[in-house]
Amino acid sequence: MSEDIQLLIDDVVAKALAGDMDPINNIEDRVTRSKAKAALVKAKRFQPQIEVDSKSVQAAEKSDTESKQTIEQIVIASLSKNFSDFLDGEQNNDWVQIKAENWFDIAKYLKTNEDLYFDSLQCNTGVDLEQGMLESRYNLHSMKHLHAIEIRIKVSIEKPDIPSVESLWRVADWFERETYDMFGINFTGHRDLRRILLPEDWDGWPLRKNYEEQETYHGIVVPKVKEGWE
Amino acid sequence: MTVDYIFDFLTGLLGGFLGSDYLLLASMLIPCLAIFGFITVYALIVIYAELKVSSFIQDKVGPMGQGVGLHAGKWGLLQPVADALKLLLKEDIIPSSADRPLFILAPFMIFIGAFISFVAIPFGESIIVADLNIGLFYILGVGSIAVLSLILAGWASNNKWSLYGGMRSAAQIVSYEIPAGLSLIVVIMLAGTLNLQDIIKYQEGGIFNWIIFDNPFVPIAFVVYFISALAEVNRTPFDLPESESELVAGFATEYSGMRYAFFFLSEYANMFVVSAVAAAGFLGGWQSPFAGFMSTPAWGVFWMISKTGFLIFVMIWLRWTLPRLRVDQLMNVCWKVFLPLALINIFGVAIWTVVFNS
Amino acid sequence: MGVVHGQEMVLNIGPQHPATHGVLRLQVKTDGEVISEITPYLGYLHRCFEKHCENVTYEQVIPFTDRCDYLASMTMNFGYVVAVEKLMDIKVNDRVQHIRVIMAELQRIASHLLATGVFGLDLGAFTPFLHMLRDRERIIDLFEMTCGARLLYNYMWVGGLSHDLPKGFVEATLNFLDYFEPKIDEFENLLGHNKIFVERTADIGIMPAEVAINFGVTGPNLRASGIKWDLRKDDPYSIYDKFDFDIPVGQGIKGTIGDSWDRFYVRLQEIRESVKIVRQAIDQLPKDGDVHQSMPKKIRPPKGSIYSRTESPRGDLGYYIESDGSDTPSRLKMRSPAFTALGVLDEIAGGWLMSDVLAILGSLDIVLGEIDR
Amino acid sequence: MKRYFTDIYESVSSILGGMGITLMHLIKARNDNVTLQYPEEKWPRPERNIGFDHNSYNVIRSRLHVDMDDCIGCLKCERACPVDCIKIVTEKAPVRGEDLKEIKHKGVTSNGTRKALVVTRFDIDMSECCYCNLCTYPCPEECIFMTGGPNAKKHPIDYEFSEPDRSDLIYRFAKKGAKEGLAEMNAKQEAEA
Repeated sequence: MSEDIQLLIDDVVAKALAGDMDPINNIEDRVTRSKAKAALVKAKRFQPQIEVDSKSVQAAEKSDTESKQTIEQIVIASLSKNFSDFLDGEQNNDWVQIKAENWFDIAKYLKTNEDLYFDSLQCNTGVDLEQGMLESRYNLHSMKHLHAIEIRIKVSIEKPDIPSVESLWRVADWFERETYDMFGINFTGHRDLRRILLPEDWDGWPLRKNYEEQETYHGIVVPKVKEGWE
Repeated sequence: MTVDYIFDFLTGLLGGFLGSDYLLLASMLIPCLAIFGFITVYALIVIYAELKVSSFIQDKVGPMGQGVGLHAGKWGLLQPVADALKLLLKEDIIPSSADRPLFILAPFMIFIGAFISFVAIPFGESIIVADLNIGLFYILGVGSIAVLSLILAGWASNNKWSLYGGMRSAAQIVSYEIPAGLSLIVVIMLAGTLNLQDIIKYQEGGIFNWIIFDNPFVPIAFVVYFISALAEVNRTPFDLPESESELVAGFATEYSGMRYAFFFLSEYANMFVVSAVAAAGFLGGWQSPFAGFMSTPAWGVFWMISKTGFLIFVMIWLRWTLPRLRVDQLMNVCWKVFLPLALINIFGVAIWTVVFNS
Repeated sequence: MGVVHGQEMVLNIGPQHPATHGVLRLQVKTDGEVISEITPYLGYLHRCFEKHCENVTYEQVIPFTDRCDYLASMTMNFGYVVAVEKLMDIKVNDRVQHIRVIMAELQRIASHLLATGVFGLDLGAFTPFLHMLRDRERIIDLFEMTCGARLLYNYMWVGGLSHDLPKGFVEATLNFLDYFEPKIDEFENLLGHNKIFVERTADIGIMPAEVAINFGVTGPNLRASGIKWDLRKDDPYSIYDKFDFDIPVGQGIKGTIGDSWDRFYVRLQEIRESVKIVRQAIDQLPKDGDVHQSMPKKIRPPKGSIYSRTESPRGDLGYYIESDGSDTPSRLKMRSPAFTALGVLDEIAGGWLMSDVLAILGSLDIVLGEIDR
Repeated sequence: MKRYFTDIYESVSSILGGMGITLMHLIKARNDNVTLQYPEEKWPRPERNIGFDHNSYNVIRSRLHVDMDDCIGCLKCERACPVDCIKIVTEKAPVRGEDLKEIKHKGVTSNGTRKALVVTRFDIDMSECCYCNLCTYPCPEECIFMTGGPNAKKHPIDYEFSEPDRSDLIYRFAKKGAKEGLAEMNAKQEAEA
């Protein structure tokens, strides 16, 4: 880059910082122009940013939530009337952690209860918590009351059994198959628990943190190092 | 007739050198070769027309070659030639589990069906290979050979998609022949003959003497015939046997190269045959639309080809406008709409003729 | 009435088939032309998106989200960016929000154009499809002008955008909209009201509202079943609450509510609504504002998890992000709308004719890249 | 019965309407088309009636290019790449910020940064590149960028970079013989010392 161009860039960046974008856009050469734009971005980063007064916003939100019960509290209160000993460990404001044993009944209650009426299962995902624990998370949503909740169920990696809710929300059919496919969580009572995305004869559960790729698949060597690269 | 002319001509020219058997054979082969040449040239033209018309309808430019080198010529004029060459030079694959003899036979049979129909088509006052006194009936009859070969192709390919295509085409073509035939009966009733030349001669004397303007029922018969003809030649909206988004390529799924080209060619040849029958039966054939004006035999060929060409254009136009029907709807339309309409037309024309024309 | 039952035949539609919109294999049991059972087999396009994401940083995930739904890359970017911004509690300025909305709605138009066009193609109408592609091309030109790429944009970044709008973009977009609006009517007349098309789609593949909810079907497919549910209105993200637009729902004009024709028509109406939104967004577009203003130097979200939903052209696009405080996500799950839409196929398409099944598949508007991820 | 006739009427009218639309397109075929006759007409596309000119493009993603004279070997682009298609190997320069004529190494970048490293290998595998543009932003010297575009005088439009062999798509930007030259120089210095 010659000095003239550097001078030009400095000039247009200064102008642009003053609010006049035209000189930068009028540069003929595209490379120079993009360089000037990049320089402008850098120059702007070092400018003091406008602080968003988020504290007051948060305070306003907080007072709102304090007056009302969160949906998690409502769900727990409603569930404890009908079930005993279903909570698992410490509770959080963002989700409900329950035990795997009577998950199917709880799900049925959540789906059919008039006040809760979680008729839509938005998402089901597995998470590898490491330390030998897997977790299945359900994001429920009610089309009627427009509220949403997250349910988490922890299972050990040795015996990852969770009751299937496939017969309640049919969308769980494929969601659970996918979670099974990726994490090896066994959904008991699922009518058709097969791998969905990977081939039937794939080894291992790919999204577990301790997964290692197989060396060969049907006699094809799985390439791990790029040829002619290292 | 033409065979006789050629025979006489050849006898006069070569009578001293060859026996009359050879000359007869030669005078039969020459029209055959002429028809074959005509079909080939016509297919190239109509493929080009199809490419261009479809492109313009779809806001594309179609085959184009603007530069030098091996492009498709000016405005892509060489594109159909290139297509034909590609099909000719392609490897010919016969699936190992196919029924070999039938698989090979099917494309030839469908082409024969299209080919021999040309024999009875009147291109001009005296330009017809065989002036049969049952010309119309003959064309309808040999047109049905296509069904047989499509079923053969579908069955012999040993492919489920082909089988579907074959079965669909059988049902479709057999059904649609009935309204097509019944609509042509209107023509036969008015002209009083099955001979295509005589039918055309009946329509002499300008556009208003054409059969289509004879009485209010005939235009309906023409539309019924035209749509049924579309179905007979498997054009959209009736291209169910080869519907590419459902059955991959229908009966032609396993065919490639030259054999596929035969299916292709005979589809276009059949288009010409049905359009020519419609032109001869309803639109005055080689008669000029203006009585006594541009009505020499040479102009006759022009009128015949242009009328047929217009109908072919309408077929292409329809193809690039409409979606495809479903199997049961196809049958519904045939049996519940076209067949009653065709029958009503026959009665209507009969009554009209008795009341107004007698 | 006595019914003759033939032998059942098992037929594989796909993985290589003109009507499967990618590499999808449907194993169907047929009795003649009637299809009794459909089993979809997925995974032919599986590219380990979620495993990849655990190994790259947050900004490097964005090019991968492009490649999931390659027909609506902008909205895929948008959904991911919104999720990460929620997780990190970043507020972006108004200009960025407006540009994002303009891009997302243009992308929605492009995606719906292709969806409706391909639906016509599945039914044998070739011309509307190419008319749609022609107009989509112009939208892609606008995107190319903005960010240099035509299909996979990597345009929306966490806290900003990769580029500001180029000079002349606003005029070009307005020109395009002026050109485009009459074309929607033309398209509707050419395909939507064609009697053959109506016969092929009305009353075919009816999806009742309960079935749709139970199967997790979202987006235009759900709205065609008569439920007014759109995240842009019901759970507004970005600045969608600023705009005035309607949510078209299926009304069963040609047949029953929730049939294939309704799904087609809802998409067509949504194109019109998107045009409205783009016009409003361009009107309100703030003149100044740096698109890189609130971009964090290093993206390190705090420990925690979030499930964030946005409205992609195919439905509710959810990102579940679990962060462990490092600069790579510890788990990222994409809840893909086409995945659930395909799940309902067996339920609504069993018992129809072969041609109908492919029509229903076309009306669901699936993208295999997003299903298999 | 009424349904029967309305059906027929609707069919006929809608089909004729559709044919009218297609006929209009057939007649005015050239109005709206966006086709490019590729080998003859090259992008940047000839003027269409969309209403913008090519100068207003922001950036074009055509191919990555590196100005080796400016590269300081900071590895930022290598780290930014989501598909790992950039591979850089650097060696310590004998003297910081000095030109090495033997291997055509420039000591100072055009931004005035004095280089501490010699880049002996800078490979970009364009067959793996996903054109995301992420590598061009962190570069402190702006020496890696996407080329092409209508106004690029320095690099003409070069989006036709197909190669018969996949390995030809690995672009090697480092100066030829840099590694050997540097080793030779070091050996010479050692011998002198």
